[in-house]
Amino acid sequence: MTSTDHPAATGASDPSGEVLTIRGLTKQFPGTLALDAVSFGVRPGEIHALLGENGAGKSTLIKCVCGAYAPTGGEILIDGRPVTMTSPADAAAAGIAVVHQHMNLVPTLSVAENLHLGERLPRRAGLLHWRKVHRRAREVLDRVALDVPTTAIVGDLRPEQHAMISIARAVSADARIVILDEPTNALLPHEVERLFEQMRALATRGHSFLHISHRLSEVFEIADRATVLRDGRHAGTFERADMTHSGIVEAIVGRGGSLAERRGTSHARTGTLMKVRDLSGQRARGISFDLAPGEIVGLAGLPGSGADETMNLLFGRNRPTGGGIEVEGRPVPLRDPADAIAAGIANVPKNRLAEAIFHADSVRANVTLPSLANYLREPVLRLIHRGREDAAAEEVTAKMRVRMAGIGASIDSLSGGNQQKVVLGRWLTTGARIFLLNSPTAAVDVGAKKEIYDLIDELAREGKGIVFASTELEEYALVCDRVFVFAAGRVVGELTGDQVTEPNIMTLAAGGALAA
Amino acid sequence: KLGVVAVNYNSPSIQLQADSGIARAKDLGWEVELFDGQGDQVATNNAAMAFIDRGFDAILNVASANTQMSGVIRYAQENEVPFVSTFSGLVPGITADIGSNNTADGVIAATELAGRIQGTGHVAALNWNVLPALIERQRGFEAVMVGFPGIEVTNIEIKVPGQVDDAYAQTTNLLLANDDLKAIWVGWDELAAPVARAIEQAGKADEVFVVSQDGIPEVLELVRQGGPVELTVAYNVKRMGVVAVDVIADALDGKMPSSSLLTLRPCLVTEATAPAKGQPLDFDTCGLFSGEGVGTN
Amino acid sequence: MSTTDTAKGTAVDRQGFDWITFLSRWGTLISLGLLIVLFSIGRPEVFMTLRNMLNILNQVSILGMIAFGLTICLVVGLFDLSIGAMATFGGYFAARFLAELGAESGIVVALVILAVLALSAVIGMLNGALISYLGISAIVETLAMSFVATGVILGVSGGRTVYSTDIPEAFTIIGQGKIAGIPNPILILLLLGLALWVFLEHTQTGRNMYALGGNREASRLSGISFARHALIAMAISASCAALGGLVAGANLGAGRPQGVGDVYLLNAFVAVFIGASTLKPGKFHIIGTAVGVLLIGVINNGLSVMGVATFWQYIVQGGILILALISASLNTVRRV
Amino acid sequence: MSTTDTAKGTAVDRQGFDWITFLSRWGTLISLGLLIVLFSIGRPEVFMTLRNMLNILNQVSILGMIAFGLTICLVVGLFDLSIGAMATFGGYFAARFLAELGAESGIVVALVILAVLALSAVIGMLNGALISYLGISAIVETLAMSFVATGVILGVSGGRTVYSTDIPEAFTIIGQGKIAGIPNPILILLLLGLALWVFLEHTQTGRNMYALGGNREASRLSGISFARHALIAMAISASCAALGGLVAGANLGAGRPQGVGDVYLLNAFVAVFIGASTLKPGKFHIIGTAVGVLLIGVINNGLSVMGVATFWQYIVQGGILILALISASLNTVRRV
Ligand SMILES: Nc1ncnc2c1ncn2[C@@H]1O[C@H](COP(=O)(O)OP(=O)(O)OP(=O)(O)O)[C@@H](O)[C@H]1O
Ligand SMILES: Nc1ncnc2c1ncn2[C@@H]1O[C@H](COP(=O)(O)OP(=O)(O)OP(=O)(O)O)[C@@H](O)[C@H]1O
Ligand SMILES: [Mg+2]
Ligand SMILES: [Mg+2]
Repeated sequence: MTSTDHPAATGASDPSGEVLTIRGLTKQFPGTLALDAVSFGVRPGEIHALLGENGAGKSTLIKCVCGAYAPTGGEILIDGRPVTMTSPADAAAAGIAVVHQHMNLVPTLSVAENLHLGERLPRRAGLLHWRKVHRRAREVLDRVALDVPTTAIVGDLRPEQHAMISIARAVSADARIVILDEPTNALLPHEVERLFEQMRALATRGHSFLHISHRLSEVFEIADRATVLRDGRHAGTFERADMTHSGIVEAIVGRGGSLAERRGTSHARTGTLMKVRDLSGQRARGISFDLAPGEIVGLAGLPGSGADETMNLLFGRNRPTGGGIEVEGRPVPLRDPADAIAAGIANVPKNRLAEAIFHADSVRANVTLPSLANYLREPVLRLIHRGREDAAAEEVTAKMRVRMAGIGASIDSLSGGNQQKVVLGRWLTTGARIFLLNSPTAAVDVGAKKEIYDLIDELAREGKGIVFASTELEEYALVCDRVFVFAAGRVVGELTGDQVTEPNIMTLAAGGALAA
Repeated sequence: KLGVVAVNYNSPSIQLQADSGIARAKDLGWEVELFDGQGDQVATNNAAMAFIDRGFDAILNVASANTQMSGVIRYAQENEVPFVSTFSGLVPGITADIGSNNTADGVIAATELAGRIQGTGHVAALNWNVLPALIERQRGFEAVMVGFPGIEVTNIEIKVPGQVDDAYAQTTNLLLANDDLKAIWVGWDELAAPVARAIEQAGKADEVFVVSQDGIPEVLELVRQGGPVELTVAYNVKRMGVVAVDVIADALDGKMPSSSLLTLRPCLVTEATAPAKGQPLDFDTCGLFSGEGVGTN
Repeated sequence: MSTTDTAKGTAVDRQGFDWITFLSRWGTLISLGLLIVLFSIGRPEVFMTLRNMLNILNQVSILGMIAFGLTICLVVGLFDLSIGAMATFGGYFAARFLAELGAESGIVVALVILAVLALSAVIGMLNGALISYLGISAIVETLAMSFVATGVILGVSGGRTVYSTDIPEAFTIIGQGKIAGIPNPILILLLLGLALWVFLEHTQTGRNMYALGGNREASRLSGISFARHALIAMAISASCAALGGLVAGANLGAGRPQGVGDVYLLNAFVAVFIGASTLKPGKFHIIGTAVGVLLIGVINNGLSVMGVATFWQYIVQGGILILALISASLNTVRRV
Repeated sequence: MSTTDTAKGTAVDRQGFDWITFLSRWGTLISLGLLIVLFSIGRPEVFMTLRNMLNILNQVSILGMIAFGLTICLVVGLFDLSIGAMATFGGYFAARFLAELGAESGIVVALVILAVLALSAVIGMLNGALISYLGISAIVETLAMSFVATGVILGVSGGRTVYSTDIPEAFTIIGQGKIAGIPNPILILLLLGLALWVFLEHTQTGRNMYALGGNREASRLSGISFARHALIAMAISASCAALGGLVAGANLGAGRPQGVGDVYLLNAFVAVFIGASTLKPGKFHIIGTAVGVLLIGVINNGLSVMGVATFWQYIVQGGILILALISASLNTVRRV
């Protein structure tokens, strides 16, 4: 970390004072203009937030900056000098380090090797000097106070540890510009705090940050300036002093008004749709609750608390080690998702791209897959009646207000939010009465989020039971009637009505008690 | 117009038979088309059927087992197209097969072998009991061995494909496990070289000898050099193609061959009778019994 | 994967014609056409005859049956390397059982054939079970199974071929007979292709298989059982291979314990992958496989009719496969 | 991925001994040990002799060279199906060039060998380039390449073998000579294994290959060039295969245009995958491959020394591979 000389050096060479300048950057994908003449700059020692809806072009922009994509127009300047980056190695040489949005690590290698990935490793007599590799790795981990052995295999670690390792790698590379693409998604609150401290400390020493996030509260906490992209175009750059919540939201969504608010009324009815009794898994222990028709129950907790696992247990993704559930009085075996589906349970998994989307397939196929059995001509050969299938797909996409070229369009041509509506909508065709929604708005922008909240509300009004979980705690307050808070595998508290607030959930999840 | 089919034209001895036949046919002014099945017997059969359909005057089958061409043979008969084969075995319905009597030749090789060990001792037989000709040879070998109760036989099935390497490995193992081994009979010449190599490698070149059948140039040379390969029964593959075409020419003239199995005289090649390096074997002068070799010298 | 899109309309929006998309869809069919034209010019009196066309179809019929079955398991994302051994298995055991029974009646023959196909399906299901329940690599598991099957056939047969004299006519007719001038193997191939096409494109099980091949985890979360479909796919693949071997055996009038299926193994993969570069780039489908099989048949027949040395058949076939792969990949590559 | 959370410590936390982890790590080595004990009891005077041990090593040396090369490209995540053809290529062309040159000197032989290995490396790099730059499937690309190579060899050779009489002694000594009582092929195998082990475990390029095999996209974004490493890996794989074929040719004193590499192709995959179930389950590594190769050698030698019929070798080898796959998978399966 010999960083003290950076600001002086850059100041001398670049009159504009910008360490990174993006000028007229354009990226054309076949059929999509992902970036349209975007221009802005990053100053030395500043934390610059990059905001925008899903598909606004943020990830594409940083992939151009780091040499993973070749831009189709415009230029990138470092210290005022135009540079051409043809590979990630060029970017690293130019002092740019990136934490990409998706898995940055090699699961089969050790922590130490991951921290040095792509770098020249220390060697002795031509061969690698492993002791030195591990010693260096230890120093890097200590800097972010991450307590894992450097010899541990990354695949054996937890997601939040992965995130911290990725970040540690980027900040340790002694890069002048560190780019973080939604780094906080998997982090625990205290880890987010530690990351922000690190960033501030590095910034005062002259390192610059380009920080991408959908969490506006974080942006207000950390950013010196913010640039907003909309539909691939530059929609404004805000100085700290000009950053207001409503101004930024307007720039992001291209219209005024605030986001979703807390729902007025609960649609919960009397009766019990689903009974959960003593459900246990690897982490979760003895989970019991009832779900009424029209009720929205939240399962909240820090990563590893068992909330996520309970969602998976309820859907038969992981096998329970004890306990079970009843749907409308009938016990449901939970050996496999197929069991849950047969009992009328639907599921929106956390990771849309990996767990829910059938790439390269049509919207139609993505909607009707779980319910194909409803459109058969006959039950033996299981020939599909194409007309009935089309009708069902049309009905669902209309109801979910999916914006698309038609049900024959490829699912990959839809934006993230619309893909998520398709994923939710496919369960309308199966006649599901219970919806397990795990972060249904993850990596979905503010505009699409609102629409998804409305759809959830509509489902509840129709009498469906909903179990909800999210990585963003404020969403529980927006969506849920009732929230169970998990810690260390057990339910440590139940919040209802106005008690459902972000601070209350946080307090319980962190192991505290609510003030009476 | 002559249609030639070969199940695997890339095999050198098959190529020799086909090429000599084709050359002969061209000398006679015929038009010739060749089909190489590349190991696919079904495609070979279909090609032969297609030749018949296309009005070819005769079919020459080069070394694809006739037992697996019964459909083609029947079709040729129905269409009155002569069907002559080389080295493909005798089955009903063919005009003629030009080959050799594999069983008899197996007897010759085995008898020579037994004589050299004076009727007692341990011998091994390496073979691939899938190809009809090889089965016949082994039958001849076994028939002889029945007559020698003093000979103990170890039978080894060679893995095909990979026969060359397997023969080498199996022989090495055999020699390790059986100190008393005196001789090895191999079903065909391709195995002779690796088996000889294994014997030399084990330092037993003076104790164990090899007897083979086919007479490919490589083995003729091994025999001439006086290594462990003591003899092979050589077939006149080149002449088979020529004779086959001549038989076809006669058949087209209405002269059917005297027998539908025309066996050409093979030749017993020993160190004494092996041709000089690179020279072909002279089938006109060579003998069928080891004594003749001694006699002519 | 996330890059295949160009919704129907997009290509039209651009100025000019989208050559790359066009080539990656039609390249294979165009080269098939070009080859046919070439050979027809070279030997018009031979190549372009109905008889030769039937001959080509007949020559590829067994390869086709095996390749169709392989298509199914590749749709699910599973490689099956046991098809070679299973073809040998089908051919040998059908002949052997019939020889042992010594019955001539058509019903017995039909029953024996069904039994052999069922037995092969069971072996395929065993493959599917090992692969799905234990999560082991399909490539290597099926390779192992082919070793076992080869060993069993060799052990049972003692290496000896079952000859036509022991095999009833009702069996050999399957490979050697004709109906309305069309050889039976071609008819079997067409029926099998049609059945598997309907199966893949128009039944729930087929659609589920495509879903599993596209995203296995998402399919599981949609209630589609990987194990069940892996079992079905591997069973179909094994049965199709056995059927191919069986027709080959009927054609030869012999049950060979070795060397039947090995010839088809690699060519079947070539055909299916050429097929996956046809019309729907990146997707395995029956029509594509049919084109791939035809391409191989036309190359081998055409070069042979033209009197070109046979080693060229290997080179041209390999070259066309590489070109097919390149053309299928163009669509993807240019985007990054 | 999200399911692998049994961190190192967990196994210790549980009560009792963790049999599954133990078996999945040591199962292969244990079965190797058991087989050796079994064969030693069966034929103590033959099996457990220094001579037979050297014999086993000598018999697997060629397979070992090819399997070591294959390990490298599997580490990067690429299947190479061209190794069979490349082995034939190396053996044939080394013999052919030497026969054409007619030179007897050791230097000429060394130069010819280097030239053949370099030529193979170039073909391997061509594979790597097609795979990485065009993003096409390695399995199918190498399959296509093996067709082309087979065709070229057949074309050049006209199917004719180059016999020992035309090959200089200085070449055959590579396969037939001994140093200090140890056959040269064993020495070559050991040297190659050592070099590739150091390469994979202790050089930057080797570690980068593991990184690419573990997560190609993350590695690429970290500045590790997939194309560069694919080229290197495929070149090593092709050269090792050619070296194997060349030693085989030297050993038997013949340059065969057919049937050299095909047998090694499948066995090499068997060995490498058995290796990936050894010590480090799920990971390809040189030591594991060496164990896999030894296992195959011991099975074949032991059964043959015991006089067991050949077909059992197929069955036992296939069975052990299935068991190895199962044991390697146990660790993963129980997590879900
Ligand atoms: N490889 C690609 N091929 C074609 N289109 C692409 C590709 N990558 C991105 N796009 C499109 O480019 C646009 C911008 O995508 P990008 O990933 O940059 O958005 P983003 O702002 O990072 O969104 P998010 O907040 O969801 O991460 C989208 O319309 C997207 O679908
Ligand atoms: N891979 C792609 N190929 C072709 N078109 C695409 C691709 N990805 C996105 N598009 C199209 O580009 C346009 C912009 O997509 P984008 O993801 O920016 O939408 P969005 O307005 O952000 O939607 P949402 O608010 O639902 O996230 C959409 O019309 C979409 O259909
Ligand atoms: Mg939007
Ligand atoms: Mg993004």
